[in-house]
Amino acid sequence: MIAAAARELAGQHVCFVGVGLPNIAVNLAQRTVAPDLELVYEAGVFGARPARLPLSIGDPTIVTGSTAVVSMHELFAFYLQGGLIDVGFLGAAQIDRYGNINTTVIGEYARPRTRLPGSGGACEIAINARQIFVIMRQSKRSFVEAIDFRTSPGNLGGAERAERIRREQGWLGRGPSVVVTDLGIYHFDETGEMRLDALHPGATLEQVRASVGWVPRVAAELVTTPAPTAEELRLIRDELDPEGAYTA
Amino acid sequence: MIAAAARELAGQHVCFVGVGLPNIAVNLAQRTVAPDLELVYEAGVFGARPARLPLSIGDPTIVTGSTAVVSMHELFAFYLQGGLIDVGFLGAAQIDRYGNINTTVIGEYARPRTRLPGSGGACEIAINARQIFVIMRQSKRSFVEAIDFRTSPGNLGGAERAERIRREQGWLGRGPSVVVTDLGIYHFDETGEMRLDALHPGATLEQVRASVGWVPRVAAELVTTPAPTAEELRLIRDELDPEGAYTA
Amino acid sequence: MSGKVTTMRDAVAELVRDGDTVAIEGFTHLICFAAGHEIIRQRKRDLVLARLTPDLIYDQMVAAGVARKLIFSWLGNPGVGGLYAIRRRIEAAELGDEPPLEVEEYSHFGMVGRYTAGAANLPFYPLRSYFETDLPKANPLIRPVRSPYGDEIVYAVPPLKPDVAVVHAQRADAGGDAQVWGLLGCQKEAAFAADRVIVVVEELVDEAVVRADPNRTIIPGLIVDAVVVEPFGAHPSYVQGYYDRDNRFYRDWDPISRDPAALQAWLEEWVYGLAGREEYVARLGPERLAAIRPSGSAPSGPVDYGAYR
Amino acid sequence: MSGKVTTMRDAVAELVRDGDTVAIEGFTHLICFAAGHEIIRQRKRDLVLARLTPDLIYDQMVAAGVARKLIFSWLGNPGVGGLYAIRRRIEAAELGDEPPLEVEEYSHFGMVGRYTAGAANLPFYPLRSYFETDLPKANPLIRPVRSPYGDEIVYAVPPLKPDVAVVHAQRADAGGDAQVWGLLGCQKEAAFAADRVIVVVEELVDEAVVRADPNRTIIPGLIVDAVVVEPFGAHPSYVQGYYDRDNRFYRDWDPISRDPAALQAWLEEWVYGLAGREEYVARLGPERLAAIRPSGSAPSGPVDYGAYR
Repeated sequence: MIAAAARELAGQHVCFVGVGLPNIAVNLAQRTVAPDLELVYEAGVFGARPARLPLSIGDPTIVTGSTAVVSMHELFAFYLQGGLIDVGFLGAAQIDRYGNINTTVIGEYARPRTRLPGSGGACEIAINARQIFVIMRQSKRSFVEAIDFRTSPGNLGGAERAERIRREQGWLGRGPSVVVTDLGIYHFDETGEMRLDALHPGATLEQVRASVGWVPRVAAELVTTPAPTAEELRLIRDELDPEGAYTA
Repeated sequence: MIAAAARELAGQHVCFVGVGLPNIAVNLAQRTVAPDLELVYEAGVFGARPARLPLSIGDPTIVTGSTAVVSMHELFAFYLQGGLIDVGFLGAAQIDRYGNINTTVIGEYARPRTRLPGSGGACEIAINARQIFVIMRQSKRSFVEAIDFRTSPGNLGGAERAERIRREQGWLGRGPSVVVTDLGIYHFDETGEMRLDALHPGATLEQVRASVGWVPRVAAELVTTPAPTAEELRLIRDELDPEGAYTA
Repeated sequence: MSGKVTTMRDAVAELVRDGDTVAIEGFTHLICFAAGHEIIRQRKRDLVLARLTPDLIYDQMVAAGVARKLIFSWLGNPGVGGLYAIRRRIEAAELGDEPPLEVEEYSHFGMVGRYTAGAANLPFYPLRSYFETDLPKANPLIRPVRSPYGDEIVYAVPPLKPDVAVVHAQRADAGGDAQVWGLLGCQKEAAFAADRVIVVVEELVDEAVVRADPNRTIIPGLIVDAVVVEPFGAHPSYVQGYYDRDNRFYRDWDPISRDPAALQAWLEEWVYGLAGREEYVARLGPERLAAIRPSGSAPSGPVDYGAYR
Repeated sequence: MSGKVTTMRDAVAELVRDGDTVAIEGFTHLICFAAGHEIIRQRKRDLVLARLTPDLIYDQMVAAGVARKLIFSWLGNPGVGGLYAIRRRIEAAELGDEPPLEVEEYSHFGMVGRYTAGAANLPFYPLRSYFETDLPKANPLIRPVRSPYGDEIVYAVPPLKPDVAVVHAQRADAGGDAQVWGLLGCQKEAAFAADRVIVVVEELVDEAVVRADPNRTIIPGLIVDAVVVEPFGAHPSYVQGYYDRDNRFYRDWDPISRDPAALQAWLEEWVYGLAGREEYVARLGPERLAAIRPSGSAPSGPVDYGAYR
C-alpha cells in the first residue's frame, strides 16, 4: 500500500505532505521513484530533506537542511492557494464513490458518535492542490455510499457538476486522481467515479466488493500491483519505520 | 521648525517616520526630548537606531542595529493598521484648515499642472496612526481654502462629521493633532480647525496671515516658541545634517 | 527598554483571567506546555482555548477543567491517535446528559486567517476554502463574501483577537523582543492579534544579540507584557536547535488520555504535584533529557548587515 | 535542482516581452538597476511598469521609451525631489497634445495588497485605507467591500500579477533559492504573484549555504526562471552588508532628470554605450566603489538549527 502510493508519485514535482500514511509514502517516493520530489509540509517547510521519518508533520528533522522555512500564512497563501502544489496527499476516515472525504465526525455534527480530527489543511488542499492522492484502508465503514460530513470536496455529485463549479469558482485543483488502499489502486473515470484499476498481490475482487459500500466500478483490464521490491521493503523497514509506527 | 517639531514628540512612544523633514525632526527628538522613542520606518523597520541621518527612509543605517526588520506587508498590516503607531508624521504640499492633506496633484488629476509624489503610505497612516503630526512650510500656495486633491483625510469638513465617521468606520486614528511650520505651531480646536498656538522667534502674526489662504484662528494666549537650544542646533548642524540637505 | 522578566507563576496570575480567550500557539514546534500547566495549577476557569491543533496541552487543560470552549482546526495526537479527554466532552455516548464542550471549528488556513485579521484589525479575512463542504453549515461564522471585481465568491473568516497569547521562543531580551528559527507557525499573527502577550524563552539574551540580527525577530517587545525564562518549557514539544520532540511522550499519552483515572493521576504527578517547570525538568531526569538532545549541531552561519556611519 | 544561471542579456531577451507588465521591486534596498538598463538596451516597448516607488530606474526607463503605463504609489526621488522624465509625460503644460503616460495609482499598502492578492490567488485584498479621500475617484479599481460580519465597509484593491518580476538578492544558489537580509520590501509577494521571475544576486552560493539557514530564504527556486550573477547590480540603490546607497548619485540625478537632453546623454553614456553591468562598474571606478563600501562589518552571529537523525 505504501509502496504503491509512493510509485504513483513518479513524475510529480511538488507534493504537500499530510500526517500519517501520506508522510511515509512521500518519503519513500523521494528515496525511490521521485528523487527530485519537493516535499512541502503545511507546518511551513518547502524542500524538506528529512534525515529520518518524522512521526508528526512538524518535526525538527524536516526543518534542518530544507530549502525554505516560512510562516503558515505564507505556506497556505502563496504555495498552496497560489497554485504551486502538484499533489496534495490526504488521508480519510470516510470516502464516497466521487472521492468526497470526511475527516470530521461519524454521526451528527452536534452530537457525534465519533469525533474525528477535522479538516486541518485538508479542505483547502482539496480545493487548491492541482490533484489529490488519497491513501487509506478500505472497509464498509470507510468506503461508504454517503459520508456523514463533507470535510474536503472531491468530485461532488459527479464529474459534470464538479467541473462546472471548479471552472466557475476558479479553483486551481482538478480534484482527486488516485486512491490507494490496502487492497488496490483506484483512479477516477470520466463520470468522476472511482474505478478499481489494480489489485495488490494477494487481494481479491471479492475482498474489494465486501469492503465498499456501493457497487464499485472495476477496470476492464484490471492489473495486479507489482509487489514491493526488496529495496522498497528495506527502506520502509530499516530506514523509514524501524519501530513500525506506521506499518505495524 | 525642526526643533519645534521634535519637541512636540515629548512623551510619545512609537512614531512612524515619513521622508524629508519628518525624518530629521524625529531623529532629533530621539536624541533630545524622547530618548525612548521607537522609530518605525514604512520600509519595514521597528526600533531603528540610525547611526547617521538617512537621506531616504530606506537607508541601510536604519536596519543595522534595529529591533526588528519585517516585510512591508507586516509593517502596514500589523504595526500600522493593527493600531501600534502613536504618531504618524507627514509632510504636505497643500493643507486646508481641517488638516486634510494633498500630496497628489496641483490642478486636475487627469491633466495636472504639477504632479506630486502621491500617497505613499500617507493615506493609511492618516487613517490608522493614533494621531498625525504635520510638518511643512506655509504659504498661500500650501495653506489653501480648498485642496486640489484629498490624499490623506484630516478632520474632513469639521470635527463633528470626522468624529462620527471615525466612530462608524472603526478608524483607530483620531486625526491631525499638530502642524508645525516655518512660522509657528498649530493645534486643532474642538471644531476640528487649525489654531495658531505659538509663533517661532522672529515670526509675526502678519506673516502668518499673509501665508494662509483663509482667516486663521489664533489662540487667545499666543506664545513664542522657545528658540532652538545650542544642543539642538549642534545636533542638527554637526550630527544630523552636516551637508545641509534638509536645512539649507 | 524596561525589563519585563518575571516568573511563570506571576505572569499567569497577572495576565490570564477566568473567562479569557487564550491562545498557546506553536505548530508542533514551540508549544508552551509550561504555561498550560501553570494555568491548570492556578485553576483558571471558563477559558476559551484557541489553537490550530489542540495537541496534548489542551487535552490536559480540558481534562483539568479550565476550558468552556475550544476553537481549532485539527484535533488529534499527530501520528498517534486521538485526544480522548476532549473527545469525552464532545462524543454523544460519553456525554450522556452533560453539556458538551463548545467547539468552533475551522480549517488550518481559516485559523491562520482569523489571527491575521485580528492582527491587522480587519473585519474579515478572505480565503479559497470551504466551497462545497459542510464546514460553513457546522460553523455559521464561515461566510461567503463577493469580490468587488466580478461575480466571484470566496469564503471569509472573522478576526480572532485572543485576550492572551503565549509565545515560546528560542530567545528574547528583557524587553520581550523575541527571536525564533525553525517552524514559525502563526505565533506572530496570534501575538499581534492578542490583547496581552506572554513570551517564554529558552534563553534570555542581551538586547545586542537581538539587534545583531533584526530579521530574526518575530515579535517586538512593544506588544509583550511578560518575559518568562523557562528552559525545556516546551517539552514534550520541541525547540529547534535546543531539544527534540519527545515522540515517546506523545505515544505514551495515548493510553493515559483514554483513561480518565490515569489522566487525573498524571495531572497530580506532573502538574498539581510540582511547583513549576524546574521541578518538572528535574523529574524528567537526565536520561530523558539526553534522549531528546539533537544528534549534532547545524549552524546557520553568520551574515553581515554592515555598519553604516 | 537544475542550474538556471544565465546572463542578464539572455534573461531579459528570453523572459521580458514587449507589452509585459514588469515589476522590478525593492523598497530603496535591492533595486535592480542592472535589469532596468538591460531592458532599455534591448529597446523593449509598451511595458507596464509596476513599483511602489518608481525611483530613478523607472524615470530612466520612461525616458528611454520602454513604458506605456505606470502602476505605483509614490513618485519621487526620496529626500531629493521629483522624477522629471515621468512628470514630463504626465503634466499638462509639458505634454501639449502628446498623449500622457497612463498611470494607475494606489497607496503603499494598496500596492503591497495587490501583490499579496496576486501571490495568494485571491480576487481582492481588503485594507483600511482610502476612506474619505479622492483616490477611489482617481482610480476606480479601488472599490469598497462590505464585511460579511456586520455593516462595516473596508476598501479593496485587485490582484496584481506581473508577467515578470525582477528580484535582487544578496545570494542565491544555482536553482534560484534566494536569500535576503535587511529590508524585505514586497519582493516576495511580487515574485509569487508573477508569471516569470528573474533573480539577480551579488553572489552565487552553494545550495548548502541556503540549506544551512532556511529561514532566510525569501523565494524558492521553484518559482524562479533565471539566476543572474551581477555584482553591484543594484547601484545606485544598495545591498545591505555589500554596499551603501549612493546618495550622491540620487542628488546628481535631479538636474539630469530635469533636462531631457542631459538625460538622453546620460542614457547614451551609461546604458546604450555599455555592454552591461560589468562595464558600468568599471566606469564607476574604484574611488566611487570605495565611497559606498560599508564603514565596517556587523555580523549577525550564527544560530544552531540542530541535526536530527
